[in-house]
Amino acid sequence: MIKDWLFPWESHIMINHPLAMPVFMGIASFFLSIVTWTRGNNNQNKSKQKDMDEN
Amino acid sequence: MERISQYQLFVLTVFFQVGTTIIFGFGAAAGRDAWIVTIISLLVGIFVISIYLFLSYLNPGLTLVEWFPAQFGKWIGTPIAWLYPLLFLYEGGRILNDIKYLTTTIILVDTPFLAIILFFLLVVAYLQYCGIEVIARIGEIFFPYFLVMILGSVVLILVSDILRVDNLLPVLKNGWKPILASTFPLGASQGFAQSLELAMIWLLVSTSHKEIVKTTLFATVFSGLLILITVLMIITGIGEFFYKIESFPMFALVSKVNIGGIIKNLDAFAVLLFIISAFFKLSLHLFFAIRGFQILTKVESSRKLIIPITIISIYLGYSVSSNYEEHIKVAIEVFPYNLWIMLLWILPFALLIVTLIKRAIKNRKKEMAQAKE
Amino acid sequence: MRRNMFFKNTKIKKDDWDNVTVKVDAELIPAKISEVLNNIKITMGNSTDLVTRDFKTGKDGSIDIGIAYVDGLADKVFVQDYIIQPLMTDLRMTGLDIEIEKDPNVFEVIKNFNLVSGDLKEIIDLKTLYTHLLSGDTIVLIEGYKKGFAVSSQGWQDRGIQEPTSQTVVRGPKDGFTETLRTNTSLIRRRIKNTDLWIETIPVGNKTQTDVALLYLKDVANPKIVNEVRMRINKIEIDAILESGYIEEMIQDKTFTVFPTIHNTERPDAACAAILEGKIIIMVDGTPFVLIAPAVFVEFFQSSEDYYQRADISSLLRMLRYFCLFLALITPSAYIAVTTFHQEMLPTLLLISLAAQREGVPFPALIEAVMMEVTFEILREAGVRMPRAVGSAISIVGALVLGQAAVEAGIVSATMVIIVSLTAIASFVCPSFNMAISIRILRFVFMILAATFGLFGIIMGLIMMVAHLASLRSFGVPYLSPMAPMVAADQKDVFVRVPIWKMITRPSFISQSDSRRQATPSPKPPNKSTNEGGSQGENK
Amino acid sequence: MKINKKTALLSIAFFILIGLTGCWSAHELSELAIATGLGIDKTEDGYRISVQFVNPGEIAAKKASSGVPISVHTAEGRSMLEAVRKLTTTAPRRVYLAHVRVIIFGEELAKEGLRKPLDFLSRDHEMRADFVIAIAKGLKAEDVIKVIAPMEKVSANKIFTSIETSEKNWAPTKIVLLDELIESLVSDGKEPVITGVYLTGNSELGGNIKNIQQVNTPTKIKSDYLAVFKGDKLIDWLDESESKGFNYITDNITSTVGFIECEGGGTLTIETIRSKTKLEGAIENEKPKIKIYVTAESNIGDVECPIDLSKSKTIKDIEKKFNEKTKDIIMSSVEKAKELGTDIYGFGEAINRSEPKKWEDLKKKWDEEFKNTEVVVKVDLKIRRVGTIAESFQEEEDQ
Repeated sequence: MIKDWLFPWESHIMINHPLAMPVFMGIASFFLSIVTWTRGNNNQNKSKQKDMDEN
Repeated sequence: MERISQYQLFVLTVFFQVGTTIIFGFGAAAGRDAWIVTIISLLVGIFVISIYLFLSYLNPGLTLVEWFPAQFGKWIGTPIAWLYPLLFLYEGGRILNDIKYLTTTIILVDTPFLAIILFFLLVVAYLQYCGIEVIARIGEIFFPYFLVMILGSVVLILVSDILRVDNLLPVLKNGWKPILASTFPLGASQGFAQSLELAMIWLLVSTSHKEIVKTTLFATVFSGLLILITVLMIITGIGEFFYKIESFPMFALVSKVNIGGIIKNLDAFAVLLFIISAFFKLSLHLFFAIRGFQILTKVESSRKLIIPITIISIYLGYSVSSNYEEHIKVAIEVFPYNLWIMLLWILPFALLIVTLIKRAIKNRKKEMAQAKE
Repeated sequence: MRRNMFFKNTKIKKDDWDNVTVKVDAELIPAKISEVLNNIKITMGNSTDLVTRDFKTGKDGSIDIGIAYVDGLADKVFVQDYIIQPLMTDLRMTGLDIEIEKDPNVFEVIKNFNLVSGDLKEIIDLKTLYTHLLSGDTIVLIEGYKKGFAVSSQGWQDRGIQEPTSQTVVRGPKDGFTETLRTNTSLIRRRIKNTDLWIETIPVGNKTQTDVALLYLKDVANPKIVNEVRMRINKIEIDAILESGYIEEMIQDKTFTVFPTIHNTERPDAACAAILEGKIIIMVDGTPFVLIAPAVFVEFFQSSEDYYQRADISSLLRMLRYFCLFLALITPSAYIAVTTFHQEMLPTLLLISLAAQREGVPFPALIEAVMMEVTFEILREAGVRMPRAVGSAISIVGALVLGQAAVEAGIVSATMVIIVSLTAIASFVCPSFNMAISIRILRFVFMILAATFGLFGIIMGLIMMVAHLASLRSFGVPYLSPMAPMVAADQKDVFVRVPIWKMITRPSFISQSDSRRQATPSPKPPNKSTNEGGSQGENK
Repeated sequence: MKINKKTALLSIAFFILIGLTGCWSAHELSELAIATGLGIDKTEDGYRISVQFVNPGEIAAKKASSGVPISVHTAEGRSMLEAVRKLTTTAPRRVYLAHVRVIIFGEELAKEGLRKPLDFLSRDHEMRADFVIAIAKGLKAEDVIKVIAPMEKVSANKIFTSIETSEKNWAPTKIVLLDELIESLVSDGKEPVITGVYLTGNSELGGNIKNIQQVNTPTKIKSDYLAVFKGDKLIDWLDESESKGFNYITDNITSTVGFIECEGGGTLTIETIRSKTKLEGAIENEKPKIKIYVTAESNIGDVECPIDLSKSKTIKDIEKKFNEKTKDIIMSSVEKAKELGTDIYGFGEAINRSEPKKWEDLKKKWDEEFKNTEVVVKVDLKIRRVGTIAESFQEEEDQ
């Protein structure tokens, strides 16, 4: 059961538990937001697209 | 800062919107009325893309993933913004699966999935290193050939006399219900509302916002017409029954081309057409995903993210669907409902409302301040 | 990083050398002639082509004069007639001695009255003395003065202007560049009579001191690109420059690419056309091949003859070239892909006849193709290097032994021979030799891709190749312009060549300044009313 | 650093590719046994498949060779795939089915039903959909597959081209491709037909090389007659004239020849060069009604009776007569189909196109309704040319 919710992008889980994917994405994006929040305090001044100039 | 031109935006938009629909067909559930679905989807698509463009006007200088933190605030906006790169990744994985099934069913039957995915992603990763400018330039180079190939197949199909207009009749046999059902969310989202992703590159276009709006809408109409032409050709060419059951209807149509017994079996060329458009769609998905990750994690160089994202994509390409029937079932019955409705329709509309309200309040405050003075 | 370190190292070494050599070279010319001439002899190791001579002249032989030149570089007759003759005999006969009596500064008198030469330089140090001596000038020294003259007397044997061998045309000028820089610049000057044509010369090569000249049209060329080229050439630290290929490799934008990012030509008219488009010509003394920068992909498929033939014909020929590019690139790989992966694409009868041919061929299609292609490359390379007399033998061996006999022996199939010859011929259609080589190399990559993934591999290979091309730049100009990024106005000279009166502007991806090229109205027949009689007559 | 990473990526790519040259899906031409014809017969508990392979060396040989151009292998299996795979036990190389030109079903199998074997044919990726399907009339498919034909060394190709040319020039056959067959199998308003092939002469000799060493080959493959199906089961055959009527109705006539009798005896042959049929379905008075409009252009090709073609009235008369005659051909074909109770013309589909709502009720009892359907035929033939001689010289001879 737990396994079903760990890999929600797999097609059979998408079909059997359509809600698993949104829930997974929600949780994942919350955890990833922590990265944003913590890093945001460190280097707020840095411009976002600095590397884009490389090419 | 990389810049892309107006024409490049047009090309990328068309490639992105046409994407894989050209071979998988559009609105197949509506049978021979799929062309009506295409038209309605196009109209709805134009409407929703205009809203996205309006959102980018309201949030000047910000990309899609920055709209939400800007309007909803840091605490609510950031998690919402994170949903999008994840969606892009998942959709990239789906394209890889499309390619994997198509190539192994039709041209490379005994080749293992992994070899195809690796090879395909290798080229895509190389492109990610080259950057969006180069992706756009390749688009420019391939676009005329892409059009010529489509036009060429139209001509060949017309010449080999396999189209039967009778196949379109009777129109609207089962009424509007199945048509509307396959228009929303699938038809209007597939390609059209998906163009929300292009909000990641609207900023890079070196023209005014007005020109971006014009170009994007024109490109939408253009790709809508391309899809319409192919849908009409497929239905009149192979009939409703095969349109519904064929895994790759465009492929079935092209394989019927037979001119004097000499020019025939152009199946492989149909596959090439598909590979080119799928290739651009995948490259763009991954580019947007990498860009989104980079903006949100505030990593300085997106180059660092290319290898991890490519590895994730290899995994997704391998695991997103375990067989073709499930893959299609998810595409038609699950994925549009559980992800697209939320991410491509509800959230942008909510964002629009919030932005407008905030704007109104701001204006009111300004007026009051002015009145005080 | 690594590269920078490398440069640093050489810098230090070079400075060390400077410290040593400067001591010797910057030495001033001694007043005694014999000392100078000895110095020259010792420094040049008593080389046999060095001619030194001292003699006495003046009314009573009071003036000691020394002469040095390098035989073969200096024109012997010139030295005899215009330097030795006046100094030795005329000094007495023309009454110059009277002048000398008036003004005891012999040096000035000789300079003003005696040396019949347009190009005369005073030299005071030994370093310049050697530079002039080795450039073919004659050194004239006068006893008692710590300076001398360098009289321009260059006159070496050079190859006359001949028809270029590498880029031949049916219609168009038949002169080609030679090995002499000055001749080459004159060929350009004669065509572009404009003060805006600027020529800069930079000596490159610590040991060879080769002259490298930059030619550009001041108002048309993009100053940024000119600066960039100049900067890159100035950065070169090398002992010798023997051919423009040295320069090309050291100033190109990207090292790891099979595609040439700098164009070269042997034709003055092509060079002029490039200058007029705003490009920069880099000439190197000692080679007839001049470099054109920046270069874009499409240029390698343009021949100068395109502009001399009718526009419609040139356009067709140009499209044929692109088609041949495609053929040369993927014919063998397409054959491999179709016969080993997509047999269903072939008409049944063709398939059967192909199958019949491959009956008994022991190798898989890939091995067969690679084998034949490598054989062809060997033949081609042998044909280029062989003395001309043996050349025909090579072609007989190639065609008969390797082609026919191999097929009859059943080692390769006849179709493969056709494919390889078609590819070979198609690759020779490309007007630019270095682009043709790139294509030939890529062909092998495509064959491997085709053998692995069939048409899928080929198309992915093409995407990869286009991506690589699109990421290249030549002096900041995107390599695929004007196709990508697309510039609609510059399409007039890419796949088609529009009539010359339609080519109103210069290509904008190279330079935006002074972009208007011409304002000729489109040619029209004369007014009907004036020409009525004539046309009626013709109709009858 | 930038260059290094890209180069690294490229070189990794290259080495992977070198390593990948396992060429999973590659098959050298010399490893393939190219199948051109497939014969499928019924056995007690499955299928018997006979495959005609070409012998490339014999076919493409420049000199006249004495070897056989084709070879036939057979295998039996419970299912189609099993049988095909069992072929490998006798076939010298990998069986390659993409170039199959013709698939012949034995009559016995056709009577039992084609639906099952068709699934394999449409599912297999290697099969292209451009082969023609035929029924061996009164024979085993194997017997037809075995025959060597003169001129076309590959007899499967001969069957294909002869069905194709006779469809174009004579019109009693029809090229039925797989997708069309499947479509009419699943459609409610249309039943399939398939061209029949059969052998004339001694069928035993067909597989012998001697068959093509004689001027008048003892065994010939002939194709005409259309097999009429109900569902996926063969029920009867249309004769030549009925087949032609069928092709008129389904707008499948490119060119054909018909004749009329002259008043004074003798016949006049007319060549139809362009024909267009419009099929309209309607429901009148709660009854299905089909209107067939045929328009065609014809030439007079052969006059074997005293008649003066220079008069415009004569031409009119001929046109009228020929119209009647064509109408009869069409009606007799329809009558036959009604008699058999199978809608091979797609009348049901025509009604579905014009009256989709009413068709929904009708289709349940279509088999019965079809028999009662009123069919109206309107033929409009125009004679465009009378040939290079206007007046026939027959007249004088007769007098």
